[in-house]
Amino acid sequence: MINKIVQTMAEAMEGIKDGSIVLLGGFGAVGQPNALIDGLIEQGAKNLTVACNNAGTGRIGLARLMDLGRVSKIICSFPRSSDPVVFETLYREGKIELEIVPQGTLAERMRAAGAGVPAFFTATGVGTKMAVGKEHREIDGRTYILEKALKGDVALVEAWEADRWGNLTYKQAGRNFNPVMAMAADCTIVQTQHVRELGELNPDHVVTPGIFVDRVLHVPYGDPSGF
Amino acid sequence: MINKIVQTMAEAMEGIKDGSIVLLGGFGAVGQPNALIDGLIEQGAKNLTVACNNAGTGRIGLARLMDLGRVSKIICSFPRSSDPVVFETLYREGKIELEIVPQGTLAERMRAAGAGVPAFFTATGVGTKMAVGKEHREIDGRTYILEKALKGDVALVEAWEADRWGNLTYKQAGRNFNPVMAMAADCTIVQTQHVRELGELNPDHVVTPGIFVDRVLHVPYGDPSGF
Amino acid sequence: MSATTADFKPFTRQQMAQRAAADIPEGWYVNLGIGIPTLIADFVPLDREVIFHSENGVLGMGPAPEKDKIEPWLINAGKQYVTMRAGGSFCHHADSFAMIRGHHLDLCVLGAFQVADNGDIANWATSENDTAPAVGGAMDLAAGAKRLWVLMEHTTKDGQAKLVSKCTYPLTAPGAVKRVYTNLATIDVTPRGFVVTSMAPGLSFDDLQARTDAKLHLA
Amino acid sequence: MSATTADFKPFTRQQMAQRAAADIPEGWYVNLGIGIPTLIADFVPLDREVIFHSENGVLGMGPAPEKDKIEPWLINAGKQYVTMRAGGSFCHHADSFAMIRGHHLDLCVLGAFQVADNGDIANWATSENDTAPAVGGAMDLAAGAKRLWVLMEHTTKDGQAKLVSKCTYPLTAPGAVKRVYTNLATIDVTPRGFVVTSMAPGLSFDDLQARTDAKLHLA
Repeated sequence: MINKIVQTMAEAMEGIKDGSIVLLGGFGAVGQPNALIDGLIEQGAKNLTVACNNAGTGRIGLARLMDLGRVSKIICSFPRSSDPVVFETLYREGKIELEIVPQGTLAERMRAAGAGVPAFFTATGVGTKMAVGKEHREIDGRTYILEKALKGDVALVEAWEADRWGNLTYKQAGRNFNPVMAMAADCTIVQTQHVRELGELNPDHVVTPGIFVDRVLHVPYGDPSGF
Repeated sequence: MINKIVQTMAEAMEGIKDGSIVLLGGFGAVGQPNALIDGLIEQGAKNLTVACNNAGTGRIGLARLMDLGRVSKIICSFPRSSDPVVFETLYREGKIELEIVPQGTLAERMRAAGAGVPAFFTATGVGTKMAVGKEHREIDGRTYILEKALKGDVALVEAWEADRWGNLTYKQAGRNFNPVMAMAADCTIVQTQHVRELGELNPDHVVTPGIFVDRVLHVPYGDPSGF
Repeated sequence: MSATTADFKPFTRQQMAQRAAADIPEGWYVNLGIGIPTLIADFVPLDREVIFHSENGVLGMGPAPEKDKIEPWLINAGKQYVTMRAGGSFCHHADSFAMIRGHHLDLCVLGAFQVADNGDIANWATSENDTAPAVGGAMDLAAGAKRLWVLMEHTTKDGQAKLVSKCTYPLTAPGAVKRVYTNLATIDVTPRGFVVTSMAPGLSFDDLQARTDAKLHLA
Repeated sequence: MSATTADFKPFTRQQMAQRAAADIPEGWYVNLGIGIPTLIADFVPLDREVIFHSENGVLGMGPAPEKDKIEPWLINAGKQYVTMRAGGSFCHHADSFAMIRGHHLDLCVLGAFQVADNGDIANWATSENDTAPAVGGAMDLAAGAKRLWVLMEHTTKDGQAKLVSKCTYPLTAPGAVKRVYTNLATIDVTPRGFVVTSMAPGLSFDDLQARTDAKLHLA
């Protein structure tokens, strides 16, 4: 019997190596896998590259992971989230590398990794600092730049419902980067608000099919506004 | 009030021009917009390029459109569907151009058009006839070829449910190429089994959001196995 | 801004938003940038159906919720709570940006630091050496939407022109802006350059030109 | 095939499928090509959970339906009616091929015209001048799945070798095949070339080599 549901955070985090590329789902506090981030803090992997829309808020979660010196590079679109004090301090001191990526390019680079596309052309960033050093090409009268796929070793994802095959649904804007990251990583680890029996999820309504999911941990934390 | 629901086939087909690139949804008989294809036959546009997984079956639908000499080129992955007599005759006589595209590349080229990606690299077809004349590139140790986006002037799509904003759901394997084609064409025309009131479709369950849809015609034809 | 040259009434932020809102026809798919552009939604009556999109996979947003009706999972790209209209839908980030980058949005309205009369926009970093500039979805929106409008003050707080002949701040996208709504005027970006289509009451064309770096034209 | 050299029993199609099925561990995501490979599903017991994928956006297929329980919208890539297991899901074609092309399938099993001992596979066209060859999803599957196995007769009906030192038919993908199940043997494709891991009862290695164009090795 396939059972991707793990019982402990230690099982969920098992084997995450130093130097991993970690994709962190969520947009703002919504759909953010807070428990898994705490699990990663506990687990101890260091020298991580983290891809996430923001660069952490306050001193908890991703900010705490950075504060502990465990993140060597962050790939994000918007490091100026509310209260990015930890990131800004580390960045000013030269203790963290930053790769700024337009938000849509960030999403598309991960989707490309998940879909077997190693590189693609895009108009986003043409004529800006983002295009410096990148291959340019005119296609049908418009100029584009080449962007490469962004593949994760690990993705940490938050779902609304999950079953033992790893099928996932999301709630409202909690979907955001989560399904894209789930398909882009070698090992996708999910925290889910609800566990459903196999067959309870309508096959037409599954958003992330289990093929993209490796481990599921039940974390019924409730309301994201508390974070 | 936005109302994409049209009352007649003539309205649904209005303005389709000679020389258009027409994307035809469906896989086998499932999710195939049969009524709209008949509407296109009636409408009269000619010199069409049709992108579809197959090249028509028997003497109805797409096969009839070809038989009437209205299709100058077909882009498909599998021209040998069951009973492809019309296509094979035309092709043997040099009366129709054929572009064979691997099925996944076909889907990805249309998805790329819908997502603003003019070209992308893929491993599919490398080392085969499909790669002849295409740009090759080694990326991270593997060889890829460059494929271009495939954009439609018109997409004909079959849905299970639709509302007046053009939001769509699909039934089971009836989804197939339909959502991909819906996002890849300038004018997406839908035939739907069921019309729902605005707000009846759960926002978490909409598969094709109305932004990708221009016109909806209610065609409650029932069971695809009759075709 | 210096107010020495004339006795005129600049538009308030609400009026700026209202003017932009009046120009949005029913049926358009529209993304409103963080800041003043967000106000535009308040001036589109619900019975004129305009479909608002947010980068985080939300299509068909309605007005802000009443305090006791907040849905904690329902935020926009500015991390504000929003509501969903009947007919709205959710999608993931790659699909949401496919809408943007695939030219499916009829309109995006952004704020800006500078707009040049060739349509260049600078709205994400105020220096080439900005230590950690935050771009978010601005470059995707500017490059991808069918039309880009800008809603911004006509000058900086210390009177520097923001409508310029050449942007000095790092670009968000070249040649993208089609129209600018400021507190002083509405200005189209055309092959001729900036074309003024309306001005704040009491403001003369010369007054407006005096507050503008690039050359202005009359419609 | 000439049967003059030995008294042996070739595997039936069912036995070929059964042998391949026995080698598929629980939990794998598997795409079965049209034809003999489809039979494999019949030999995986339902309590060994193997998740079958079909190109047309179906993940988690079960056995063929009873005649009175056909779902008209539920077909596989071979256009046959199928059933859905609890835990199955539907997706669109681009997402379905993302599973294939993004290396998420553990295994694909295809039929073939020829397999070379460097792993080249030819299974879509029998001539360079084929007028209208039909490729379907074969190239995506061959290039994208983590493992490609081939299930085919060891020789053509008129005794031509299908396991060759170089494919003469147009390739589906170079260097893709990892294992071949034929009616005569199971053969791994390794850096050394073809390595025979089992043979039909009564068949000698020399008999097998005589029916094979490429050089065979013993495990």
